[in-house]
Amino acid sequence: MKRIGVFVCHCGTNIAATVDVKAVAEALGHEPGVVISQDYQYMCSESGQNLVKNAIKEHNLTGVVVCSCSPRMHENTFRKAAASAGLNPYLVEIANIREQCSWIHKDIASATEKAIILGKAAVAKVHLNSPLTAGESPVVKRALVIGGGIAGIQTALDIAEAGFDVDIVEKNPTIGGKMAQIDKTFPTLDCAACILTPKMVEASQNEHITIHSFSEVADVKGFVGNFTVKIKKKARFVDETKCTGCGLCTEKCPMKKVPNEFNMGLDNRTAIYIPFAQAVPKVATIDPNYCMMLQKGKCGICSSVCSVGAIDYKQEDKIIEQQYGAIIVATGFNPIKLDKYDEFAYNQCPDVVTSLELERLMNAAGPNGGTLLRPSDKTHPHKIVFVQCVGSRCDDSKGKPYCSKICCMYTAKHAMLIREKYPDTDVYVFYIDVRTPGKNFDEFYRRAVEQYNVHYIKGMVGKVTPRSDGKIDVQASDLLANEQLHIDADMVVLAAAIEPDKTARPLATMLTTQMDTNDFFTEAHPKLRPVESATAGIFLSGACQGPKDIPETVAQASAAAAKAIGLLVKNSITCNPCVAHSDELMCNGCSSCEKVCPYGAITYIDKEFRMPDRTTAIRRVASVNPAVCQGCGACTVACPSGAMDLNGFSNSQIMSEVDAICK
Amino acid sequence: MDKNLKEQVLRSSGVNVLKCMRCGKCSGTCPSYDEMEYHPHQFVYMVERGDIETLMHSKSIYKCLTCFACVDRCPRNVEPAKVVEAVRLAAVRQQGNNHMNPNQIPEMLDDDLPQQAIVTAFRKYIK
Amino acid sequence: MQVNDNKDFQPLIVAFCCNWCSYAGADLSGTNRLNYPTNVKIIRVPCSCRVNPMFILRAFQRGADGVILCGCHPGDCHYTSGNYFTRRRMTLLFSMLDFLGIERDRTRVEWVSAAEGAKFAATMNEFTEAVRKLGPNRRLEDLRCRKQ
Amino acid sequence: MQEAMINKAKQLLADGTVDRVIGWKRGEFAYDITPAVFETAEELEKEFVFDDFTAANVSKYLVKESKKEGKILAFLKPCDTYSFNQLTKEHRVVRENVYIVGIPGGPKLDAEKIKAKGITGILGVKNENYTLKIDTVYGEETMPFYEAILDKCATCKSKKHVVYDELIGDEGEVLDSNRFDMVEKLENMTAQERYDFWRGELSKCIRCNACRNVCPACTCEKCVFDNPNSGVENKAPADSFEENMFHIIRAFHVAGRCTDCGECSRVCPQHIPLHLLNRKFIKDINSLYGEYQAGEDTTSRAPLNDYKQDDCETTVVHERGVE
Repeated sequence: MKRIGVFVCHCGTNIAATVDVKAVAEALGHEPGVVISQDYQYMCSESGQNLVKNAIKEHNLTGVVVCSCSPRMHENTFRKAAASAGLNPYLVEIANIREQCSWIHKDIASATEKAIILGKAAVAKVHLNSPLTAGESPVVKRALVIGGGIAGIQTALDIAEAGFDVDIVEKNPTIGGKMAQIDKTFPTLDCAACILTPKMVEASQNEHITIHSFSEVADVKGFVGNFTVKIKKKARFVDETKCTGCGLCTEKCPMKKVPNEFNMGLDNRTAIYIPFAQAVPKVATIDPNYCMMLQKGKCGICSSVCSVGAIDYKQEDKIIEQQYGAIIVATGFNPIKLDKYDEFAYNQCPDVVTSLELERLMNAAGPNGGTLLRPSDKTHPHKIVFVQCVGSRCDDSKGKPYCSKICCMYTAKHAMLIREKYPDTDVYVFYIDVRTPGKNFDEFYRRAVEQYNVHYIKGMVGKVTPRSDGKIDVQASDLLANEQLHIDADMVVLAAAIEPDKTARPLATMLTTQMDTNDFFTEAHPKLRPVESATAGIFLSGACQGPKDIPETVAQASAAAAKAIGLLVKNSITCNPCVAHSDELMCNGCSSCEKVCPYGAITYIDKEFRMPDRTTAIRRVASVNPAVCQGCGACTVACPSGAMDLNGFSNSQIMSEVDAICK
Repeated sequence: MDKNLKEQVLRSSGVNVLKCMRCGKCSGTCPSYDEMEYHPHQFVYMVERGDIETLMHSKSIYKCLTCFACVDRCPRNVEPAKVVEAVRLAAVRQQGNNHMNPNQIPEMLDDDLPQQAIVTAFRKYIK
Repeated sequence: MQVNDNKDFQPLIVAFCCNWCSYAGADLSGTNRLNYPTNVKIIRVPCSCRVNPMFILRAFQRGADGVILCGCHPGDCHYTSGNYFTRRRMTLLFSMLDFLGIERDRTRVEWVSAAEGAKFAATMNEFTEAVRKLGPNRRLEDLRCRKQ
Repeated sequence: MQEAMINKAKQLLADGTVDRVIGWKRGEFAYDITPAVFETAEELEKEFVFDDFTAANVSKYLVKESKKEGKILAFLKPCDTYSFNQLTKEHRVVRENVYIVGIPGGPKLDAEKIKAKGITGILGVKNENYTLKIDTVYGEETMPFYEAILDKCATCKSKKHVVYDELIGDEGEVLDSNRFDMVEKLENMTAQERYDFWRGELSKCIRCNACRNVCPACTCEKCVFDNPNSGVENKAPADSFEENMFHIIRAFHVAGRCTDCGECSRVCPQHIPLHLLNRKFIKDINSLYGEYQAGEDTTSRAPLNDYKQDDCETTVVHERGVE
């Protein structure tokens, strides 16, 4: 039998005015196990707390019930007081007789009766409380950043700056991501490469940063502070440690007809290639789908010209395993495929391009060396039409339901750059709304209109028809003039919606993080915890969480880094002891609990049991990781045998409260 | 403004006009645009405002080819052609107001009037 | 049809409230001094998904006349998905109780956020009144427990 | 059929594919047939039975049997394969240790229905053109075959085997059954009528636990009702509520997992239509969360372990017509 102390607070007159506190203390004093029952004016005051502490020592209490305000107010206060008197803090229960009794009722008799019942329920519960100890789990002082775009690079740099080791896993042969493909950046029009490439170099040279390029995350196990990650280093058939990036192999490679993905397929590269001049790491990679040596076993030119002997046709995928304390997801975005929008003739006409293709067409390192020429006949376009919101803001059946956020601004940028460089070119922008929230953003858009005379027309383009004379007929309605327009354009640029990278969904499953229906990662709280995922130790950086422009991405990347650093500086994490646990003798291993766990805290182990007939049997049983479990209790109801129970809110505790109330 | 009329159009078209984001792609894509006084996007907006009668009295309702280009291309699945069709239907239904009264027939009769015309007139207007 | 409206009957209502939204909402209705009947007794649970159908049946067995379960609004669960499971479980449980001929108005799920003190009080007033009209719970009571 | 099965079993034992066979053998009476494990050809010859009374679902036995050393041959009827699949999904059986031979399903006979005709001393039965010829100690009796079949067979949902290593006979199809008719009939009653109906049925319960012990979804290592920490431990119905609680919770625990094999009602000595509780859950799940057949596959998520953001609210129950 427990030795329980009951302490009834007057809270000045807050409780005492409507609840007869003496009567409550008196009534609860007769409950089984209660050895002392007292009332006091302000239980949370220092002298009130001393009353509790002294009683614990004097009466050797093994349970405490405080009838006072909401546990959300002072549960911690009384738990600390109990702890300082040598009682396990989880042997304290609060009966809420202020917010949920004295403040809502007027009649003293019935309010007192209710307060007594609430007190009895707390006494009944505390009888079944057991001492709980908050566990600690160590933190591995190393972070993993998944994705090497500007978001991943910024996060890695910030974490490295704080002195922690950090690995970047990038699926492409080089880091840099989408920003490396962009020509100029809004709203300042400075060159993207000029601000990005120094960061790439900095990342590669930082002693704390390891870059795993051409690699993918293959498996994630573990939990906050202690993730075990398998990284697949894909075979690039070139020894990274030997290759100097001299580029001789790429010059000599006879297979020159490979679509160049860095230039959006607008020109070709060789089978052995370095994506672009400033690639990091600057190491060649062989594309096995095109390499004649790997396909047919004939050629070997790259190997023979390589002075350092870096070519290795027999290289295979390699799996490395590493421990991390924190993981930052920075998987970024891609423009959507435009196959289903026949009306824009993207697949029919080479002069209908996406905005990202236009970036390459205008880039000095692009296919035309920076001169804007039509892809079809390499002539100078005199009339260019921009179409906004292609695939954005659509009904689910027609495209993406969200606004892609960056298109209004980059289109204004494109229009402006074209008008600046080629004043003889007419530029039309068909828009639904121009959305420019952001510092200096609207001013930027106004400059496109006022200074550069870009024709902004409100109305969506209805149909794009390539004509036999090489012009493109763009049919649209001008909603303000209330007339239908036909523009004979030389080029059409489509602002394709952006979507999360395809690798994000399987990654989310590995990380047991939540995603929304559009495959963007869900933040732990949309307002107050925007860079954390709901899964502890997993942070979100950049466009994997939602469409973002570069400044926002960098801001979020640094915020995610700060959160990760906040975790990495700790030597260990204190866990919430009110977590689920499974009774192995009763567990069926049926996986119901695992299915409802939002945190992936439950795993299964095969355990040997001694049977009553002295044989042993191996059974699959659930095991809860207390460092990951947040204590929601979803598993306890999913469990049919009742093997799964929750510390602090166990089946029998809640049942005893029910019984006490319903008596 | 006739509220019932708006409800009738919404019901018979099955279209939720509030889904429209006013992009004008329907009008941008419409092959009959120049023939129409009110264009597809205006149909949707005017139905939303309840201004059905204006549409009913406009020739525009007969200019729509029902080619469904707007339905196909509307990014938000608003289906403007169905709205046009519904307004057209509303107009047809109101023709009940100009029913012919059998009492008026005798004075309309003259020797030149073919009998068939009387039968047709009844068939057309009596309902 | 209920012939009398059981004016003098004092029903016993058990309310399970999730710690993060509804329990805080209940606290707020206290802070704002919004009245609701003393009939309502609240049990704090970490999340609405902690509530096992057994708790609800047990409450009825031991003489509760109505049981209400309050949680965060769908989409706002502190544990991201708990209340979605609650919703499915309780829909099926309530449907089963209905199938067994138990009065539907004895059970309810209500989503109450931490900011909805007024909604909490209004819900409790309304629910208590609905249960009062039904009269004492006879169909789901363990008579043995009442004898004491 | 019995002959073909014995031969198949002997062959598989002989070539070492399996070490044991789970089938059925006869008890005291002709209709008293229970699952049994055979290890030799002789045992099979002597005791293996498969006839019109062989209704028992052996999949639950495989929870234990499949964890033993070696491989076991199991003869599964279509309905049994659903149970087996569900158990595989829940990691309760070791699929690799079971060699499944799919055998044709029922309809199987209900000895109680024959006895209800006043026919006793049954020695054996023969189905001749859907007339049941019953050999009794008092001579031969007849009754229409379909009047003697088990309720669970009368509302058969599928003749298809969802899992097997080989089949004896042809593969059947998923059927359009009228299994929800009775549930619907009850739903259309008033609350008072429903209450009276269930009180009448459930008050017959003697808490023998046969339903729980036969149910292939009730394979818990320890049932909550036997678990002293669950707060609901009880062994016998001491009052009118406890069997309510037992059956509601049992149905809830198997909701989304019950394959509707009908064993609970078949074995109930008090003839309580327990399967109606399970079917009510199945019907609700189908209508509220989309068609779901437990045991149809081994990968899908059980409806109660799943959710959609736009699921209906609990008020759908309150909004159903008048009580």
